Amino acid sequence: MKKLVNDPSDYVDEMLDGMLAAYPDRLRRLDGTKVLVRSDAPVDGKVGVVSGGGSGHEPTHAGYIGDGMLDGAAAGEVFTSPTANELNEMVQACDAGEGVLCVVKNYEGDVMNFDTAGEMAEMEDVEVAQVVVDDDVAVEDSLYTSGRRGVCGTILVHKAVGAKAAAGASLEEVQAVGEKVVENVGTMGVALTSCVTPEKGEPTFDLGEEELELGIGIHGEPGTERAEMMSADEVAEHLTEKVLEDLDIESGEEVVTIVNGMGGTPQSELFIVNRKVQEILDGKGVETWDAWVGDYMTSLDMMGCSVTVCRVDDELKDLLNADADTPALKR
Amino acid sequence: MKKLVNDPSDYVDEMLDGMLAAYPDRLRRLDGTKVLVRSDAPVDGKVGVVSGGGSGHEPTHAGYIGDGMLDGAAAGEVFTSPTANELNEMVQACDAGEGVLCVVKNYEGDVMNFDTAGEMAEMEDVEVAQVVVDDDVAVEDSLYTSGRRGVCGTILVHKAVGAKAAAGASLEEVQAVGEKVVENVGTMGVALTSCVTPEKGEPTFDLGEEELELGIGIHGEPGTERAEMMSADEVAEHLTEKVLEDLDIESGEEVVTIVNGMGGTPQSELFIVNRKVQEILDGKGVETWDAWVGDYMTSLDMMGCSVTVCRVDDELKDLLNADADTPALKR
Amino acid sequence: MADESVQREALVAAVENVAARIESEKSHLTDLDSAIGDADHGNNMHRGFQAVAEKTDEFEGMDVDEIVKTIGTTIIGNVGGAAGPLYGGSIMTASQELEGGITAETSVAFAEAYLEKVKDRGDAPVGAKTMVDALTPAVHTYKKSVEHDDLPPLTALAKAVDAAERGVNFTVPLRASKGRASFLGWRSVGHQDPGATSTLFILEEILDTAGE
Amino acid sequence: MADESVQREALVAAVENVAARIESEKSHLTDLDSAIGDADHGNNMHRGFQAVAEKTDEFEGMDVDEIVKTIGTTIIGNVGGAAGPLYGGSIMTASQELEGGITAETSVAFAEAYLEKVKDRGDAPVGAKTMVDALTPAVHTYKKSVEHDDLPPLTALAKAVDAAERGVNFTVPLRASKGRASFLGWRSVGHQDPGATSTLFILEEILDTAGE
Ligand SMILES: Nc1ncnc2c1ncn2[C@@H]1O[C@H](COP(=O)(O)OP(=O)(O)O)[C@@H](O)[C@H]1O
Ligand SMILES: Nc1ncnc2c1ncn2[C@@H]1O[C@H](COP(=O)(O)OP(=O)(O)O)[C@@H](O)[C@H]1O
Ligand SMILES: [Mg+2]
Ligand SMILES: [Mg+2]
Ligand SMILES: [Mg+2]
Ligand SMILES: [Mg+2]
Repeated sequence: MKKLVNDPSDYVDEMLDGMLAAYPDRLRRLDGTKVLVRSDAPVDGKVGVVSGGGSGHEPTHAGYIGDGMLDGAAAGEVFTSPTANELNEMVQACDAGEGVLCVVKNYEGDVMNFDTAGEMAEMEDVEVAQVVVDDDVAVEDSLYTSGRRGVCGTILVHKAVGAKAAAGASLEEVQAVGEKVVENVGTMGVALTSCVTPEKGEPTFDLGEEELELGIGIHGEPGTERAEMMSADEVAEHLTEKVLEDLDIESGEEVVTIVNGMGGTPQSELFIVNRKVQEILDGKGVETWDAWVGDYMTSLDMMGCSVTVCRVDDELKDLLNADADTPALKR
Repeated sequence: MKKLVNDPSDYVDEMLDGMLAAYPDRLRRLDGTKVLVRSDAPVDGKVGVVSGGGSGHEPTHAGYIGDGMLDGAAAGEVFTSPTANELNEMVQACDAGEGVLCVVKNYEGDVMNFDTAGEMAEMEDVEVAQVVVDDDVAVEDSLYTSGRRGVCGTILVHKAVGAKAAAGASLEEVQAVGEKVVENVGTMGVALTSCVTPEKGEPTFDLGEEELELGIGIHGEPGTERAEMMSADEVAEHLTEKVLEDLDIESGEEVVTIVNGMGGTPQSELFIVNRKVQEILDGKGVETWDAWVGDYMTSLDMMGCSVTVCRVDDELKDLLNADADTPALKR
Repeated sequence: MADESVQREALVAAVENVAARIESEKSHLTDLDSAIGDADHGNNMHRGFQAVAEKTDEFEGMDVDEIVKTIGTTIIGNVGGAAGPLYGGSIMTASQELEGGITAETSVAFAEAYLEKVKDRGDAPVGAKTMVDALTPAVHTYKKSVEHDDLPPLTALAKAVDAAERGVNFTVPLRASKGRASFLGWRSVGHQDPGATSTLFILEEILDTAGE
Repeated sequence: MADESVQREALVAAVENVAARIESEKSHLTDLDSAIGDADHGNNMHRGFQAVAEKTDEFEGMDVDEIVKTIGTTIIGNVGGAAGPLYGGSIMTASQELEGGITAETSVAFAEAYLEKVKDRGDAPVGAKTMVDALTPAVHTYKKSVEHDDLPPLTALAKAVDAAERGVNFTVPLRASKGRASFLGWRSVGHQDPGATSTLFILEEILDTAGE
């Protein structure tokens, strides 16, 4: 296993300690948990905004803690939702009396644990609301699935709801903004290699030299389809067309795009993909208001990328542009 | 070859187009070159600060173009210094009459091409100065080598000289600050895998499942020593001790550290390494004034990391903390 | 009906046996989850039952239902993922049925309540390729054997284990419609569900312990 | 001495032959550079000589020294890395010696100036495991053969090629003290220097062209 790791069962714990060592003034760890919060949480007079989920998606989640984004982030084991107990502790630590919004990615584990945590927190008189993100257009939302997965679009939700909360909005208003993003965002991903989890130490799936997986999530699970290796342009086309079609984006509309790296792919390749994504949008008369390129929501060391498109209006533009000061994202 | 790439010979060209598509307001490409400059270059009344070198180190170099850092960056082919002609065009485009500082990494190709470019630019009456960065402590600076390599410490030089120039200092003063960083910075790196260049399409060197390379540079070249796979803590110890010894850092001194990813290593592992680096410094009574963790100077998709330590005084602290607004680094 | 301290000892033995079994099947379960999920089910279950096994000292002096509840909350507090709330939450809720100790009657009530809660939490029907597919035939068989056929609980449990095994096999040819495997669409067909498998392992160990 | 247009044609032929040779040796050179450098020497040389080959149309009507100078500047403008300034800059500077055309005498002067410039730019002594190790014996042998032994240039060139080959072989057992290979320390011993190798290939093609 080619990893900078000690005992694999200490992976998340040591990662969090390393983050704290890097940002001692910004972050604080709740005793005995894998929850990080802003060092000044709860922030007086502000709705709390929290997120969380399995680890392995860095900088998600804790990298987005800070002014204008998250107040807290709970880290589960690699690719495993945090427990309801820890989520509950996080919610309580981030409540300043204005309530707490939980940004949840649509996985049954995450949803069930956040649900339970919400019930626990409400018993302690904390007002809790949820936004469930399900932006992955690869999976059909039908009777035959547990719905769509929450993937890279979650970052835009973090940014928008964080900015809304920072502006002093109510819990209901913050939640509404999150839902607006969810309604307007779509993502599709591709893997060129599987990832290796520290506990397993081997690739989650095998992929031949000349193959790739389309429609992957962010947990090293196989995708919806295996295909022959494609060029960067073909990949960009495949992902972008599928997302645009799903969102029904039309000429003249404004969007923000993310070309997101899965962890093992160098930035240079993401820019090569971004070039084509923007060419496609241009060709359709869709206007890119802002283009993000980088590792925002990863799958450990997986090679590959995802393309996210989100329709924006003036409110979302203001919120996405608003000040943010976190380890992984500054505006 | 597991890469998001079209024709490998278009790699750098398409990467630059993708960057421009992401930052159309910030960046501008000099016609017919692989040089990117600030869209408002040359900046009136300010010493120009430029850098450049082979591609494959993203976000270095163009990712650091912007307020408070670089005015221009020349991209060579992958791992190949840009030509003197293009470096000369960059220097001229970034000169507002106050002169231009070139930040050069110590490789014979880079040095020779920057030298020639400097001569060309001076013939056009541009005042040119250089800072040559050679922070890699793995290589002995002796008769038996062409000196030490310039690696991740270069980013601190970019930041410090960029801030100094933004503050209105003269070319000589800007250069002096660069040299101060160079005198106080050291770096040592390790590779867990080789990288794959798009043109070659295969690993530059072979490394067994249970091996790593110590003392690597950033061009996929083999390191100074091959060793058995180590734990994250052992790697951190090995790298940090070597750098501290070389710099002769003592208890009570203040430093900034960088745990830099080589491109293929996920952030979580960098934080695990950072944890140990800070533990070691703590144990020695060295005070970490600031700890950077991330992909700053990469080798395409190589797995591995480097540890940089730089002694700081009040001047350097101010400069490293000063505002910067670039795609890859904001302060 | 055995007295409380015998039941307590049996519970401790069951916990230890289940924990040991999960430990030895850890990578097997994770491999099953690699194929159609995210390669963590073995680790999740292992983490949970290790935590439970470490708590057995505290069981001394607790009532049986309290012990079972503690097992549930310990799983909730240590597992996470889908397995945490499904196993832990359902054990916790169903533990109420064991007030006054384990009898043939309360064990059936526990089993029914447990199944009910899993379905309630996870919203998975039979045939969605989840642990429900192992659990449902096991619980049905257990109830029928005890209540209608008047079989002794141990015999009924053996039949339930057999039923669970058929359930596990039944998951193989199905397309998943719940859980992570559902994201794979038709590609999930041909793979065995990890959660159904761990359910079977647990039942097997309970049977073994009860037989001793 | 042949007239200008014959020399021009010979230069074009040489350029084409060198470009073709470099193309066919591209991955060989890159492989050599993989072992002790950064795996780009083949691509660098290829990019440079492709660019030169595409310029041959412009040679029509140029003097020989101008043509050679253009070859040098084209390499400078297209190669980058260490090879760009070393090959390109030295060809450019040495081209001055060819004013008035290529004769036995001017070719020796060119060779000497070229070697001088490479050593000047790169600061590498003989034995540093660089192109200098192929170049030095080749230039020494050529000069001695022409000036002292009065051999015809073609024979002298053949001897020079032979000398260059020994130089290439000589680089194998050396520890590098210049160029990227020097970063490897003792690990560079046992590997052949890419730049010395490309120098040999170029000389071989010049010899072949001159022989025709
Ligand atoms: N909605 C659901 N209802 C019932 N069981 C489910 C549901 N979702 C998942 N499961 C079960 O959980 C198992 C996976 O557990 P685990 O891998 O520990 O969690 P996660 O899926 O969060 O990684 C599946 O094999 C399946 O049996
Ligand atoms: N200082 C030097 N003097 C002479 N030749 C050198 C020097 N440095 C490098 N070389 C030659 O250049 C070759 C490498 O060229 P190339 O790979 O194209 O450039 P780079 O080293 O910049 O990647 C080496 O094999 C060596 O022969
Ligand atoms: Mg999981
Ligand atoms: Mg090179
Ligand atoms: Mg799982
Ligand atoms: Mg090279």
